[in-house]
Amino acid sequence: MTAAVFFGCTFIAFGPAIALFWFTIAREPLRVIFLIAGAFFWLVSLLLASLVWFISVQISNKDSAAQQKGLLIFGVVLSVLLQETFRFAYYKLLKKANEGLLTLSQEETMPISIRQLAYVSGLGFGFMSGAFSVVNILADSAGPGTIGIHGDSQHYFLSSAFMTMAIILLHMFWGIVFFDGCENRRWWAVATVVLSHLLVSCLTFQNPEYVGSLVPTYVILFLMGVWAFYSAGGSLRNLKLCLTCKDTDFLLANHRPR
Amino acid sequence: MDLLSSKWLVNLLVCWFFIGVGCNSVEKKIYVHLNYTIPCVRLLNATHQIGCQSHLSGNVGVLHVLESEENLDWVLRSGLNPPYLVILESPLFTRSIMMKLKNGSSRVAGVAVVAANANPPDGFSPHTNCPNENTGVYTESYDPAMSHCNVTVWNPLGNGLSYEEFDFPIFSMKDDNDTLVIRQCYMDHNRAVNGSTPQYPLCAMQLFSHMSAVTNTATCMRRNDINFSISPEMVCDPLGDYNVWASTKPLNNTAKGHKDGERVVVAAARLDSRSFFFDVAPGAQSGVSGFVALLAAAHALRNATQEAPPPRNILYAFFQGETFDYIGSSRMVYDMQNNQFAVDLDNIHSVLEVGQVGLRAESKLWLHSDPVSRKNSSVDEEVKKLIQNLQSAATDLNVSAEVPNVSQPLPPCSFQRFLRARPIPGVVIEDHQSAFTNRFYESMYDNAEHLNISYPSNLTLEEQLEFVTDTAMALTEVATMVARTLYAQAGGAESQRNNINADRQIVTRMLYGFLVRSNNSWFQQLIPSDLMSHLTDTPTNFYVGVAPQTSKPTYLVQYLLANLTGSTVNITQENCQNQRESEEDKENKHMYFYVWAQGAALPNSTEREGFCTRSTARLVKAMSPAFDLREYTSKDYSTWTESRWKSIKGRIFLVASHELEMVTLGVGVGVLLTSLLLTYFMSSKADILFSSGREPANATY
Amino acid sequence: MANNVEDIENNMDEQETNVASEPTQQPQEAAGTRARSRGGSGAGGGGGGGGGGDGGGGDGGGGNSSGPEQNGQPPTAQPPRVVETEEDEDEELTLKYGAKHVIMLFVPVTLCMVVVVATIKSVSFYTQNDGQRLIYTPFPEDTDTMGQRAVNSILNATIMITVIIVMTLVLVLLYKYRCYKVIQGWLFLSSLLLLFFFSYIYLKEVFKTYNLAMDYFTLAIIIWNFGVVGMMCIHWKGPLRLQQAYLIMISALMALVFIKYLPEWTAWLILAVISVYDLLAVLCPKGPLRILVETAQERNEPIFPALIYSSTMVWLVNMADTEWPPKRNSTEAAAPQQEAPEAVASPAPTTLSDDGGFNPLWVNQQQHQLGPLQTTDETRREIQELPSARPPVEDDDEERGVKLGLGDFIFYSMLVGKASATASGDWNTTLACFVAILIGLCLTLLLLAIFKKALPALPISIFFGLVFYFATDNLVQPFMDRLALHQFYI
Amino acid sequence: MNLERVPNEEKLTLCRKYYLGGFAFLPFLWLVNVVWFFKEAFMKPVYTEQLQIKTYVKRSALGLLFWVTVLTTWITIFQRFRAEWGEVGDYLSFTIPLGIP
Repeated sequence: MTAAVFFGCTFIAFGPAIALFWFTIAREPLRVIFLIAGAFFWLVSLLLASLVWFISVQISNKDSAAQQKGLLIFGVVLSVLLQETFRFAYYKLLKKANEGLLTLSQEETMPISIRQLAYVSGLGFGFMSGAFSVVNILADSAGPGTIGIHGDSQHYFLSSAFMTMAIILLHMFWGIVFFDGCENRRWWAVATVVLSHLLVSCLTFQNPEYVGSLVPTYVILFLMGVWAFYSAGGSLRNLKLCLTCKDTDFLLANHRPR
Repeated sequence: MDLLSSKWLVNLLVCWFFIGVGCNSVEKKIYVHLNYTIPCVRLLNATHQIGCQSHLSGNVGVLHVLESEENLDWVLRSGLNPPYLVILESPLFTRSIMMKLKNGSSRVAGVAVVAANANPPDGFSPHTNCPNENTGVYTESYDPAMSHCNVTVWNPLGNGLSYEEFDFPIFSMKDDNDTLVIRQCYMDHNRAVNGSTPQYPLCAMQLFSHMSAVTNTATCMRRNDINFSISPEMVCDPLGDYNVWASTKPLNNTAKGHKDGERVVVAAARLDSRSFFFDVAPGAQSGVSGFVALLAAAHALRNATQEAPPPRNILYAFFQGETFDYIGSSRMVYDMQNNQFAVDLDNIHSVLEVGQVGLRAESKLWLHSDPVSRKNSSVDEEVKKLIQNLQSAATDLNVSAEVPNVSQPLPPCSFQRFLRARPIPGVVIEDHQSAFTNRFYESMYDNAEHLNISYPSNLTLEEQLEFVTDTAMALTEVATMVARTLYAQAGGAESQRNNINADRQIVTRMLYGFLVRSNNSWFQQLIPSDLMSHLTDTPTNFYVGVAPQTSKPTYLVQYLLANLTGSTVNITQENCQNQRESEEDKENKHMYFYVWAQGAALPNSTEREGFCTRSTARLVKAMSPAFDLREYTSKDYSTWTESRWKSIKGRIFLVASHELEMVTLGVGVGVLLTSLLLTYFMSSKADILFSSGREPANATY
Repeated sequence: MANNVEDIENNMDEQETNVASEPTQQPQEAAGTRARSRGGSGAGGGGGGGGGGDGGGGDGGGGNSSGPEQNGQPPTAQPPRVVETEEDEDEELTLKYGAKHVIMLFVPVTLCMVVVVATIKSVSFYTQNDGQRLIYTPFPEDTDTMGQRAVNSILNATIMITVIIVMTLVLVLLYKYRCYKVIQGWLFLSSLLLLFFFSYIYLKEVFKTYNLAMDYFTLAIIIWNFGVVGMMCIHWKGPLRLQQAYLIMISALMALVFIKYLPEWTAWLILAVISVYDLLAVLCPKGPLRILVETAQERNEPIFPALIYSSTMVWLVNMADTEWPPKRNSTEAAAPQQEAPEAVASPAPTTLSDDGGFNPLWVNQQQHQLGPLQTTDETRREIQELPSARPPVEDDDEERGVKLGLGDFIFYSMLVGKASATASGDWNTTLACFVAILIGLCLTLLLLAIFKKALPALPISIFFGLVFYFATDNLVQPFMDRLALHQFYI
Repeated sequence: MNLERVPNEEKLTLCRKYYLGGFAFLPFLWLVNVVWFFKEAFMKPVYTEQLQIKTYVKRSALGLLFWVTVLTTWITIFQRFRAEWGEVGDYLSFTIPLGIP
């Protein structure tokens, strides 16, 4: 019966990502490739981070719990910074690639615009980080047992799923804002992305007080969403436009600009 | 566990696989694996299957600690979230409760019995009240009046629980941290406080003991055979082991069959025992008391038989698997009939069997004999002589040997299998007149405590080993009596009799070694070094095990017998281990058995100086003839087989409420659908939404 | 022509080297080079090339608007765009079609891996070692000392590789001296055994795992049907989808057998060594496979047929929908051959593109087949299904699609499967290997598009795969495990 | 191969071969035949061979149906009575489940 939990958590965690992939990525071979490339970049960043963490753990003394936890926090911060660095590297790379294409085709449109790249790569990052953080938990959620015999909260699975969803979407938005910032040389935007990423990760330090971590995360998610929406060229006018020409759920509409 | 090596290999593999699948920290947050669990496994015979069985994927049930029998109603009727996994205190592990659970098994996922630290005051025997009813001598044809324990019900306390079949797993758990965790978990989550129904999440338990064999021996042996594949998969193995035997005068073991002019007095005892659970079979009274006495007697006879050898030979036989329809004795008789044994039935002069002699009411021993065969006058003569020998041997000891009512049949004993072959004079020494004095026959309580073997708390292990208990004294007397009787039976001179005395120290050590801890300095001296791993700090388990392997008690008894009856010879280790006295010696291995015992540890050093013992102690296969004859539905031979299994384990965890699960699923589906809708809308409208940019941002073309 | 090939090789090599260092450079450079080469051909190509460009453009419009699965929608949908920006459409066409090819390989490779991983996770038979080994890996690995184990695994790997090399040579010789019959018969038998015997074992284990009863009658029907239809689809005529499904299944079965019977270290070693061998055999001037290709070329006959995963349906359909006059009549031979190359994004003149576009793939198949080929009979079979993949009278367009040797499928799935089997039940490792392999495949195909030249498909992917397996299993997994324990997110 | 590019008569022969092949205890072949030629038989504009293709497809469908029924009945019978048949059941069995009769 815990298959219910498994599917529930899977849908929560990956539902939006799957939907986005299905409708906007899957049909476009190039986007799929760039998505996977993004995932790959994220993977490399994680690899470096955990390498550093591993070494530091080896040289630290294993039995002091406090020190271990400190190292873990250090590892988290480090990996966040590395992720953003690799995001930048990826941006540079894509930029070059597209310029190369641009020089060839005589006029300025390229097969895939830098915004789409931003979106796609962001989603790629999101997919991978989401998968890595939750896939083992999902595997265990298939039961028969649930968390809590040692006194942990029994909402562990649910909260993990929601956190993962937030992370995936956030990565997407960060990707857009980040690339946009780089495009227009708005470095403060880039800085904000890094900081918000750090903030979100640090918020999760207070788990299992889920209220303390989930609520602010979703606030940030919302704000980033709006920002990404605008930086992706959306505007209230457009929103009204497409809502008037066909009305759909308004509240959700400006929640995610993809 | 050595007797199961092959099976345990499989278990290891599979367990490794299971553990390997989930050893991450989240898994640790969810599950607590139980370390010390003893299952009840499935056994099969010609017609039935007995024991327990779980589903392939284990049985999951909500924990319920049963306080009293009335409390059963919660499990079987009123409880709101079945199935339940019932935790029983051992006092509640009774037939009535178990039967109720069995009948309500739709609501019972399994049972876990918390092993008791003290034996129950009133007896408990999960065995049948007429042990080995159908394979003894008293069949309808032999004497209708005595068949099926018509005259005497030997084990009145027997409730036959061990011979029931349960379709849920039943585990026994030591009363330790595991059970503490379980109780805690139950108290925290499942306790129904003053009638209120307990709230989710509830504490649940999962037990794995899936058995491969099914229906009966014929079926499972057939399935063993028709398994032609790359990796044939065995389903069950016949029960069996090895009998241990020795003789005072060496017998040529290579020349089988009748030995002319050889008269043999057989002194028999049984080695094995069982209980409801798989590998707890202490068998103190039912097995150990008897064969320890016989071992001591053999030791007492060593010098006498060497200085003044009596005309007749004495053959000590220790039978394995007697609990399961006389596997050992029936096999030996079968071998004698078919000239597969060093002697045959014609060589047998008489039989003296030592049964349960551990608990003598006012130090009485009862000499049981078979009324039917005594109708034959010559046999009757011999029996009378034997009884007379016994009684005279008992006179100057603190033992009174008495004869029960003549019309009373024999109690369950190996001697019955000899009688089944032909009328042979013989007597069975027991400590009970009619029904067993053993209140824990074939149960897990038949342990040292049952024999009142206890040690002052302030003793070291070595001191305990040497500490002479009253039981040891009593058994020593029995042993002395047996020894003197045997000597007389063998035709030894009266004069020798009084210097035949059993050594109480030996008896003490053996009791300690078999009932308390086999890993003691004395046993370590007497066994070869490669068996050290078999010695444990726990009581020996006397469950017979499956055929090809040799179980720990068999080894121990063989080497004890070798050292107690044999003599130390001065030959090299290599020759000793090659069963010869010198390089060109070819003969002695037919007559003798050589053991290189590793000897006592030298003071303040680890290596020991070994020595070679020459004796006649040998092993002979104890597997029911039914499996050689491939008569899996045989009526007169044991057909017991033990099922194989892949994994035996248990774990406890919490289960979430159905509502929570459904909510999770609902939310998930909701999120999925919403995002699908929304994304579709967005991507279709993308060019309008993001039209401020020069080109459509990420619309599909 | 010849020296052209030469210098392609050279810079090919340096490509290979820096793939390792910064893989990420590849896509961009790839695109660049590809475009350049195309420009050159466009200049040289003249009218024919131009016409080709047109056709490609219109076709591209169709292909664009459609996923690989559904046939392109009628051209009417897109005419304006096609007309207005023809050049750049054309430009991105090459890119997009390259991409499409990559995707069309991603899907089957992913499917194969999914099948293998699912089996590994559910059927314990393929993970528990019951002491059985292939005769090619005679040395046991359950030794007490690490060193001994290492030595044994090295020995095993050497044996296997030598066997592989020998068999490769045999194959080349057979081909050189035109013993087609031998090869054919060999192939037939091998595919027979693969389809019947392995599926038999697989079924047995599945039923055992789920503790189901199955009778011989039903079993016979199932196996018989599966096997015979498989033979028909592979060796004769059958629906393309079905054929593809069969090829995927075969490689999955093969990979499972390897996973079960190769000891752990040996498996990793073999993966590493085989990709190196792959590299050499294809790229060395005297590499056996290279010789094979060249003989085939100078004989000017389709290279020694291989068991290949072919994804060409889409192209044919697109053409069919764009309704070219020459389509239906019997003289189509010329026309489609002209058009097809563009569609396949190998813009050079037809003949060239034949060499460049397709041989590489065959070659890949080649030596991947060769890889497993000798290792076990079964492998041999599947290795050389090759001929069957292209039915005798099959139209040339069938060859225009992207094709990947089953050997690649097998070794990719083997890596991922081994990862999921040995990585202490950790899914992250499996994921990491999966992504790494896909990226490697991407790079390979991009390189392929740059140098119209036979490229080995194993080295990059397997290299990434191995790196990420060990890294994830030893470094990332504990890290992520700790994070999951404290519920930290990064 | 794909049917678009095959001339009609070849389609017909192919369909016939598949249909005939099905008689060698190959219901799966019939299934393939039905699925593969369904469009040819019922969707495409009429052409000369279509009629025969139709009949072959229909017959294949019938054969398939027959096989499905036979197999399902047999399997249900076997699963139901396997235990009762005892020895025979075991010898008929390719895999015997463990722990259940």
